[in-house]
Amino acid sequence: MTPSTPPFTPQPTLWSTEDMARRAAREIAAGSIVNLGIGLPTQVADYLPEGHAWLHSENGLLGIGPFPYEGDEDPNLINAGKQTITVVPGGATFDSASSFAMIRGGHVDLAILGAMQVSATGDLANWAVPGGKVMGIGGAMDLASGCRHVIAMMQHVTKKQEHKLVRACDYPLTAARVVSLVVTDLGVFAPTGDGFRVVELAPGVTRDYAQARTGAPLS
Amino acid sequence: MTPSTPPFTPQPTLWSTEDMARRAAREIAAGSIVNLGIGLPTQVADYLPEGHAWLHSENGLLGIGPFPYEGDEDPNLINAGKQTITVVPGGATFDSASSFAMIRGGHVDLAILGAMQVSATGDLANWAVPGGKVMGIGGAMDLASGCRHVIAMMQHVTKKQEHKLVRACDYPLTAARVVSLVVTDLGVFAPTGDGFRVVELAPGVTRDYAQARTGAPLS
Amino acid sequence: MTTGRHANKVVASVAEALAPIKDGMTILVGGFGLSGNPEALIRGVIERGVRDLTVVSNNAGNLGKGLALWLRAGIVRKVICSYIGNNEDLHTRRASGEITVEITPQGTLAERMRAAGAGIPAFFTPTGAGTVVENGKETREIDGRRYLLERALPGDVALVRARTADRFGNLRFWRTARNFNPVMATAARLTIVECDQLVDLGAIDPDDVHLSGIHVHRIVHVPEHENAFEYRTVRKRA
Amino acid sequence: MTTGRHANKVVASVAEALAPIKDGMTILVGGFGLSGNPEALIRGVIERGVRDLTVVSNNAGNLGKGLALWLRAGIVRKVICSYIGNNEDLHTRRASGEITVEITPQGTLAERMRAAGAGIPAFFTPTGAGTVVENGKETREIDGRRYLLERALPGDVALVRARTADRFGNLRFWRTARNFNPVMATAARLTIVECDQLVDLGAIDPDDVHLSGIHVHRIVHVPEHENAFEYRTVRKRA
Repeated sequence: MTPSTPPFTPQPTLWSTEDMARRAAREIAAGSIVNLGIGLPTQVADYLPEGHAWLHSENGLLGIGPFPYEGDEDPNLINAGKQTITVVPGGATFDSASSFAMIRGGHVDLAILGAMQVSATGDLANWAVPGGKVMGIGGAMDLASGCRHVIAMMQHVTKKQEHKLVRACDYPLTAARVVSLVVTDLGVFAPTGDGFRVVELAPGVTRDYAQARTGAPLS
Repeated sequence: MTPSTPPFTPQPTLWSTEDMARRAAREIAAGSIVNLGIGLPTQVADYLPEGHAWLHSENGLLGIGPFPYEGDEDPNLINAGKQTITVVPGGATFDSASSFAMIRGGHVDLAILGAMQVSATGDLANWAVPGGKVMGIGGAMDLASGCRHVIAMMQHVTKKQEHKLVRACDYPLTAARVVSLVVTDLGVFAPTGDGFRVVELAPGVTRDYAQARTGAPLS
Repeated sequence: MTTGRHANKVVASVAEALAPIKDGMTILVGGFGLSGNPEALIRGVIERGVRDLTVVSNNAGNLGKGLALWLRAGIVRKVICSYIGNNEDLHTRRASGEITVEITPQGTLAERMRAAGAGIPAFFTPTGAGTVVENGKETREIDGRRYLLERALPGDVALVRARTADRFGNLRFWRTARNFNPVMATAARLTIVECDQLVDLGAIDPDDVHLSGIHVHRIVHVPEHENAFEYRTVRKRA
Repeated sequence: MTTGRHANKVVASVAEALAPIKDGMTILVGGFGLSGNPEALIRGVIERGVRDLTVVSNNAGNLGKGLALWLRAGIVRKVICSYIGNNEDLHTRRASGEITVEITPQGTLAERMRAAGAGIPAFFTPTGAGTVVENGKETREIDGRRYLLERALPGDVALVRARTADRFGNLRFWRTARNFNPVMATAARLTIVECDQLVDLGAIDPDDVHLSGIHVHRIVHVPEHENAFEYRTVRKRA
């Protein structure tokens, strides 16, 4: 051992996106209605037992099935991310006004949505970066404010190591006081109003490690 | 001829309800969407050529056909008057919210409604008699205020010879400024704002005869 | 992992389906006149022995049938409807003061429940402008026309009649028996469906579902119905 | 006797169907991404040579297809949509100022058109409360929750894609190609439908109609469509 060698510090094993999707899937009650947002949340479906929950797609379908077998793709059967999908037995199609009536009316039990920032009060920012290209709102605001529960999924910090779990969002809000749980690569956190409660940490992630990467007190 | 015999005065031939229905039917354009109110207006359908217009029933059907043949009655296929009916080819069923969205949204071209009073400004009173038993509103207010045109059908005066075409309704209103034409047993009259324009008179009905039975100036 | 409210909806009996109904609740009951009535659920509520109900229904029964059974059983405190007509059971109890009756234009009744189901707390409507329906309501002129502000009308429970249900509660209705049933199903916290036919998942094509099972919470299969006539109008065969 | 607007709706060509479209109109165009697009009507509007259009569409095209053709043709003055995403044709013209883009939450976009079709001039909604969507809008607290007042969004013309139409314009849609098509059909003064299949009256059971022909004014039969994919996601066969 040379003097220049630093003392051994075990490195935490951060959750992969697969780990995050698997963990988020555990929050889904059997026989519930769930909307999985575009991107990472869509992967949560891979970790749900067949027939476990009913997946809602805001473009007009309840009962999303797996991707079609090659050759069976139908460009007029897609999810909100415009990916080709299938319908499970018991699925139903409807128009956009009815679909968002379901969302706004509180009939969707849970939305799992990608996020840019989540505040200690549960505010969600996931649709626009200040000064960035405007991509639009899509169904994000309706889902965030309308679904009975909202889980946010995101990397714990930005690529520039900026906090994303914060006291107050400085990105434009999607909806205020809606997020009940945040799943990140560091673990699972619940907004408490003045900080975040640590629900679970990824293997080897210490509370100090997580606190250093969180913009509000952990409890 | 004895002195006591009065000079001969020809008696007018007032229109029967069948005459009124036949006359009202002439106001219906080919290929239009029409809602016929409960009671007398329902009879207007008898004078429409097959396929001439699309009859809307606010309980959830567009495309009312004739009464069913004996033995074919279905208690779950009825019009707004709860009479058993049939559906024409090309008819469609829908729920009450959609049905009234059609009415309120101006998609029904014409409503022909029974009336108690019609004012010179086109106000319609057809749902309640002051001091009388409250029967309810049903679809009357939606139809009167939502349909693109409204024709009222009624006897020209009450059984007590009171005026029903009046300057201003003293019965509770169904909707204000909506009636464009009134078909009575004396003829056809159009509200002008300060009176009624005589469009047509039943055989032998003179203008003086009609004026004596009308509570606003005829023109 | 907990179980959500959309698991195992099919129950074995009307009594089990109605177990959550309590005194004083607001119950939305599908049907237009006697068509499309959830007949067994209506009878079951009386057997359950609850009272002081607020009932939302277009007609609240007729000819002593349908919801007239509730009126006669004395379990109704208030009726919100659009039309009384010749429903003498309601006229009598309104006159005696036993039941409060709130009369609403039929389209406004439907739209208030549609709003409740769609997360819309209030909306402007032209229906009733310039009439007694305005009384006590906010009015506003928009683009030169007069409108009333109407509030959403949610229910604690909806009782719904469907022709066909699958085990998730996807529903199909028959002809004009559809009427208020689907919109009421969307407007209640708990929707209980009485279906003529119960089918397996997948038996109804996704495009043929009239109302998604997202709006349904309990299903009871009732094969036999009276389906009473009000006016049996016919024509002679040629 | 005059002829109403529901007689003889089937026209022989896209050009004839689009004849009433004029410069400066507000056009509602069905589709979600590239699914359920009225492809022939979209191309036809360019051939017709109108301009200064306001377009209401969830995405206003993508990948150079669908309504991106209108953007490239320079006939659009304003877009009301919910999502731009990777629609570079829209990003470019928004950045240059050629096109004004009004972004609305998707559910609010749908509900504003539903309101227009249903005779509701304005409604309160929770979507967007506490966000930039509030800017310039009336807000109100109702039963302890904050809401915005949103206005109806009517169109001069709606361009709609249906799977099946009968000669009165009763429509059926296919899977998620339904999306905004039915609600847009209700919200325009003139609704023009492009259908894959045209059938006789009575070929669709009354209970199987998705949208009544009361909302349809012109029908053109277009058997062939591109039906472009955006993301062709598949799984391998076992």
